[in-house]
Amino acid sequence: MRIAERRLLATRPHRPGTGGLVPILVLLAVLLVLLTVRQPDFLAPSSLMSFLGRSAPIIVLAAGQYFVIVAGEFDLSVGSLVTAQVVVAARLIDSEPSRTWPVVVLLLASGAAVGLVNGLVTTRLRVSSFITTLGMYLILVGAVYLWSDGAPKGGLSEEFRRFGRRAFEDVVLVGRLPFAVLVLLAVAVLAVLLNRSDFGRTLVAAGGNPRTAELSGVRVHHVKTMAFVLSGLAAAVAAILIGGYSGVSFQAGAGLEFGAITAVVLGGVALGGGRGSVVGAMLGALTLETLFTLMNFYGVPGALRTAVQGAIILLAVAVSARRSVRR
Amino acid sequence: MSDALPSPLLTLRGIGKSFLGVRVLGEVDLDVLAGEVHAVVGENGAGKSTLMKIVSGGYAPDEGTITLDGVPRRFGAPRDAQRAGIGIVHQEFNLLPERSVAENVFLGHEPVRRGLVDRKAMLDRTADLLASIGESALPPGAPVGRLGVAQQQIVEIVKALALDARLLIMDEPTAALADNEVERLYALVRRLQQRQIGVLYVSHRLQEVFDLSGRITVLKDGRLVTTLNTADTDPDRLVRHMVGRDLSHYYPERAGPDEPRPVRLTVRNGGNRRLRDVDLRLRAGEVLGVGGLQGSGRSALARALFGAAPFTTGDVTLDGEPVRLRSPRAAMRAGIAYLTEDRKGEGIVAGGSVLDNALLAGRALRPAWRGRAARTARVRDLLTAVDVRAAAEDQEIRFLSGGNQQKVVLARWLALEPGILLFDEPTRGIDVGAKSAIHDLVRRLARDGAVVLMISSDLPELLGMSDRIIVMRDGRIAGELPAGATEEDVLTLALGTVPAAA
Amino acid sequence: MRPLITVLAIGALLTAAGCATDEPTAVASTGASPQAGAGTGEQSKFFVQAQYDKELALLGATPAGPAGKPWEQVLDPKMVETAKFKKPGPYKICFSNAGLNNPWRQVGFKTMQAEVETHGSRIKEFVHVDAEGKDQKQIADINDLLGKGCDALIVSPNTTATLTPAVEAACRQGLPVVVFDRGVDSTCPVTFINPIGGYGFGHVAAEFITSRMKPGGKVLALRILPGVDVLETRWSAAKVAFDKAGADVVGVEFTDGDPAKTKKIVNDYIQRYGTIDGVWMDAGAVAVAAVEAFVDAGRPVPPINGEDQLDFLRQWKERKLTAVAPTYPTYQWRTPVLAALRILNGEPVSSPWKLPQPTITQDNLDEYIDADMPPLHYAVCGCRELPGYPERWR
Amino acid sequence: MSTALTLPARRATPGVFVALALTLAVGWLVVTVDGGQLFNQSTTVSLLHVAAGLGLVAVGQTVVVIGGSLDLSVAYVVSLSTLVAAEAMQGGDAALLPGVGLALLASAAVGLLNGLLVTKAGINAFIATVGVGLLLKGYLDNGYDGPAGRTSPALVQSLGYQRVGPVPVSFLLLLAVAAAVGIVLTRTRFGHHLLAVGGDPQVARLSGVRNDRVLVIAHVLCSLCAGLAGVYLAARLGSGAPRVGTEGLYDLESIAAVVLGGTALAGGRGGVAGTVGGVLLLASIDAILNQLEVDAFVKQVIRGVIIIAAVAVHARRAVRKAGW
Repeated sequence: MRIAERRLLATRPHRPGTGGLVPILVLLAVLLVLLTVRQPDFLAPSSLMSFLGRSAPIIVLAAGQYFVIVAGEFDLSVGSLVTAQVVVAARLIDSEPSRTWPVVVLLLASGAAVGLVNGLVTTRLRVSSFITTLGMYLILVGAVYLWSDGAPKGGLSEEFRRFGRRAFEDVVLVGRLPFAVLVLLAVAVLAVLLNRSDFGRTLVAAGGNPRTAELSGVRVHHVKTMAFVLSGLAAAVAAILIGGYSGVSFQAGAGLEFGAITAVVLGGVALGGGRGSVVGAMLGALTLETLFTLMNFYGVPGALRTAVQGAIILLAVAVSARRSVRR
Repeated sequence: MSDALPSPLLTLRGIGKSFLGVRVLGEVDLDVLAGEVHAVVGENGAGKSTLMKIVSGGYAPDEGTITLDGVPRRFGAPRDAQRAGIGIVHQEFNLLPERSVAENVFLGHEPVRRGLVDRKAMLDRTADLLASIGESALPPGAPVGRLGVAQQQIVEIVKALALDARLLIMDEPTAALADNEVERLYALVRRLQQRQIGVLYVSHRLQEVFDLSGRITVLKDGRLVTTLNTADTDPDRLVRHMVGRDLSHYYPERAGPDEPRPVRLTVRNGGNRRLRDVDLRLRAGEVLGVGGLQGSGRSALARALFGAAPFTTGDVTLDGEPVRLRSPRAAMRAGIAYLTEDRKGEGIVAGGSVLDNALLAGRALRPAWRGRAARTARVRDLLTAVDVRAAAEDQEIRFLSGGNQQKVVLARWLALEPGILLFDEPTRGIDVGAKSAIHDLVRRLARDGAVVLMISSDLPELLGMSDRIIVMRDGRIAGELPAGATEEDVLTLALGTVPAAA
Repeated sequence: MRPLITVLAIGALLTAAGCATDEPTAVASTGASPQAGAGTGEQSKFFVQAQYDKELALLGATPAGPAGKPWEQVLDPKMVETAKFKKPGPYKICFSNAGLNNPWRQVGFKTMQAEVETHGSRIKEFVHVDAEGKDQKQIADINDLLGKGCDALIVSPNTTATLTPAVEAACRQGLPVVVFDRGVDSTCPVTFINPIGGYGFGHVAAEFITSRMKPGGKVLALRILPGVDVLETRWSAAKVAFDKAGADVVGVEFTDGDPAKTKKIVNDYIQRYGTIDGVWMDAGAVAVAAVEAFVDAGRPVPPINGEDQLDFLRQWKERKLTAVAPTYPTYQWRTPVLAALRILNGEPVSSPWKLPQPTITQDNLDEYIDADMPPLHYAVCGCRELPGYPERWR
Repeated sequence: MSTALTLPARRATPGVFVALALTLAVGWLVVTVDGGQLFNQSTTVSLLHVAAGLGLVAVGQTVVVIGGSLDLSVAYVVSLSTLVAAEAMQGGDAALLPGVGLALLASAAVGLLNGLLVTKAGINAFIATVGVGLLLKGYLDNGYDGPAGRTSPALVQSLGYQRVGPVPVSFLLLLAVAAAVGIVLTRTRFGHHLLAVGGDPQVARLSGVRNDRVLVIAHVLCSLCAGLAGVYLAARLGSGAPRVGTEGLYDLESIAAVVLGGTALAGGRGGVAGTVGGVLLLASIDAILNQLEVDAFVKQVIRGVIIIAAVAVHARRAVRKAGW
């Protein structure tokens, strides 16, 4: 017995939280099968690519929200941040192509800045992040309406809009490769690397047990603030993609915060922090988008869709809650 | 065990339990008589806690029967066991700091009059219970968070008694107590005995087991080894039953008193909210023991040196140079490591994997992308070296036993190759085998030139391990003792009964 | 075990929701269902046949009043006496506003403010309270305004049914009350001002689309939200038109006014049905997004309707769309101020005060395109000669 | 083994009432200087009416938040309740009580579902109640295209518009409900158990508290309060309104009020009195800004800042009392 116990730890390759991905993968697969049954050409490369492209914003947001949630916090301000960014971009660019890049830089910077404020208020002033970001949500919505007198002004340049709207045509294998997919790919790779980096692992530890993390040399306030900054940056990227995809509107970011949080939880990330992977969060977002598309193809009446969505979320989360070992 | 004994209060027969297919307990038989203190001992992971949870309704057994007063019982929840008259005093306090003593004592069974909680009755009855065990000084209306550890322990016990418990389970009840407080607990247990209450007493401290119990049951690897009459055995034999081998000497050899090694860390006039006038010199290669009562400033000293609650006055030098240890990171950069006393709350990230836990400090202090693989490999080696037993390195650490968790935390700090290690109760709640492994390690680190500051409430350990001992009292260093001091010396300083000749 | 049961329970719930979807689905996609021609489903309970007939009749009527000033014109006038409200000026006029939460209301309110300015000598104070789209708040607001010594009260109700008691309470104070945009279920206000209305809007758009596509063509109906009375009447009139023309309404989708959602829906319908022959909208907010969805998919844009927002009108012109834009003109925000002043002066006003509701067509499109105004400006604002034009609306 | 338990603030002193007094004083001054009148009858009545609706929801929210849970479905429960009540009454006084009863029953059922999802299915309360909210939204969107039903005139007369001096009956109802819930929290077993479950679920369980049952009851109580708010709104609006709850932002505003009142989102601490103070504070700010005719968007910004600032002040006080 003792000798058996003395063997080395099984050193399987270390992949944080891979086991947690099973439920979301199953759900995604089921939805995709249902989709393909109804609409066989959905899986054609060009159709799939454009689906990925239009889903990119919410996936990016989910990646950003993941870092906040795994650190044990919430970010309810991302939806209003997206709206504010799109509206601000339109007014600043005012259909002037030459202003595109400066405004893109400005959006990223301001997204990071809003995240920084969220993070500092949460960590330094010890305000629960639910409240911090709820307050920020109210402030951003109020401020952007105020600044634009209640109706978006100006317009986005074609140069700005191409990120979310245009594509490389005639690409081998896939045919049409939307820019948004490339942006998504870059964000996803970055997010996975960050998740596996020392920063990512210490962030997860800070979400799991902040006291232990602090006493192991983690600057808990610092990493949590960084998580909010990442979420703000993700919102900026999402804003650029959404603004590009569909133009300026006050509805651009409406409800995206709940969408992103739902996606993250669907992806097996625990609210309260410390557990889950960013891949799961992004798959959760993709699953949600697949669900919406599925409902379009099956012609589920608009008014009932939220009910179907609610039921599927509850079912999926209940299943994974059951799976997660209870002692 | 003889037929002449009266019929037992509690009888367990063939109790077994598995988790996720792993059998942690099997075929355990045990009896407790009314008015008997029955000790349960065994290494960590022997199944003691699981057995206690089964008796108190925390888990349902997979097999076997529980008979209380001759009636077979099945407990679906702690509530059922409580109703049947089984109380438990947990190793970790189950109290709500915001609520009053009375509210805590009667939680779950508040007295009700006309549909509303009868607060007066609650306070009165709490006062009565406190008086009945000779603790009438404790105010029933005070919030528990304002009480000291020993008082909280009493609240725990009163909470169990409030249910008219006829069987009381005490799981490591002295773990949080200083030695003088243990005496009070002894008195309390004896008073319970007089009231014909049966006590199941779980402890790692053999001294207590011999002081209190009438019989001792030994568990090992989830199975019953034997049940002995305390009078018929002695500590050596008991340990042999527990570990299955002789532990000829508990504590490793000290380093010889050879040439004095250089002074590494000094503190002059150090002070903060909890410490005053701390003067300290730590030499390479020594183990400095720190004794004192709970709350005397022992942990505060370690926290000050680690920068978690820094000194606000005084000077600290490292290798002759002044240093400012303003934060854990600063201390870590200076080569200081701190193994906390509260393993669950401050030592581990319960939901994290074994490997993530072991890598945490290195990742936090020196984040890097390149060289990660080498670092991970080194930590793997360390985990093996300290003999962590886990199913896999990506197993969540919360599923490990306390001793194995402590080894993971040790590996985390060793990975930083610290020159100064602060150990706060490193062996508390850890089984004998893991304990001696940690002792060996401490000694080896010192031999290799590290400074070890070791806080311990376990006097034999403190005396056996330390090259030198300082004793804290009221935030000051009450005195210093050389190796070879006696338990009385330490207690005298800790209690301040005789003015310390410093 | 327990979690399992719960999971099963939720599963059952889900199945139930799934089952419940079947029926309306079949109804919505009439083309696929055997009972083709059964139409677009049950008529909304908002549909009132008499009202519908009246509105359609008004579409062809000629308004009375000064030419070129549609906000002063009246269709089918029925004058009422107001002498009892006559009092000397200047006046304090109070306005309880349902909300300013969309561009239409923003444009309208600015127009109203400008209108107030033109009467500087006769209006000493104009009090505006914004209910932020909350019935409950608007009821409290009206109650609040009653204590402020207003000479006249203008109300733009958030919801017809729920604001009725509050408006009635205001009438009982003896105050002249003018209601516009949405009405109330009461005759107590001195007058109710609005353009022809939702039936007219929905009917004009649907007629246009059915007339420009092949019979039995596939129509996608894009709606903003369920449960908003104005929008419900538009859709119920469109239903009648589509059923009469035998159009195949393949989908009725709610967009929440979100252009991204709109594009996704249109995209999926294009993929699902290959071609869409007409797009009907109950409001113009996401018309441009719908047009873009066809453009981005490389398909011709089918006959479509929008509203008088400039972004849509510009797209229409640039892309030479087959389009129509029925309007719900924002100039109606001028009329309540005029009406209140007339009432306080004892002049008779028409009750109800039906304003003309112009339709923008290919023929008059150019009149409405104004390059200087922002994209979400409503062209039929009647605001060009008001003070502060165009800066105020930018 | 844990170190000695440290003690945070024993009873959150109702700092919110200090803030309320200050707000009213400053507001009165500013409004007076502006030439208006803050405390005339109609303003006060309006203020108390707004407070009554939000207050009923927030009192219920307090119960779940103390238990360490959360309810984001309340806005939909409010709407549902207005419809059930108004449709059952059909404008007649005969069905007044059955209508109210049905509305409360439907609300309680939703609360039961919430509670079961949180406890038995182990779904985080945030997601569980958002999910149930979506289910309800689907039902409402699908079943109603506008206001429906008619509230019985007697109810409109009494609960909707009747008042005693400047105090509406509905506000008295709020006070009564708040007092009742306050007694339930401080003086009943359930209340004691709820505080324990919110403070430390493990401790509660090991002390023989049936955590699941306590949380389910808390969710039912919360939904009942939301349902009562729905009945009040049905009386106020004269009919059932499928969007009234979401328009009122009752979900987020109720949580804001609870937190303003000093109840910790983490659970285990707080009380109803603070919540009522929080509601009055929100309503007063609204009333003052209304008097000053401040733009709705500015109002929103101010509201956001105040919520964050208030919680920051609470947090500072707690930190100072507790040490690290």
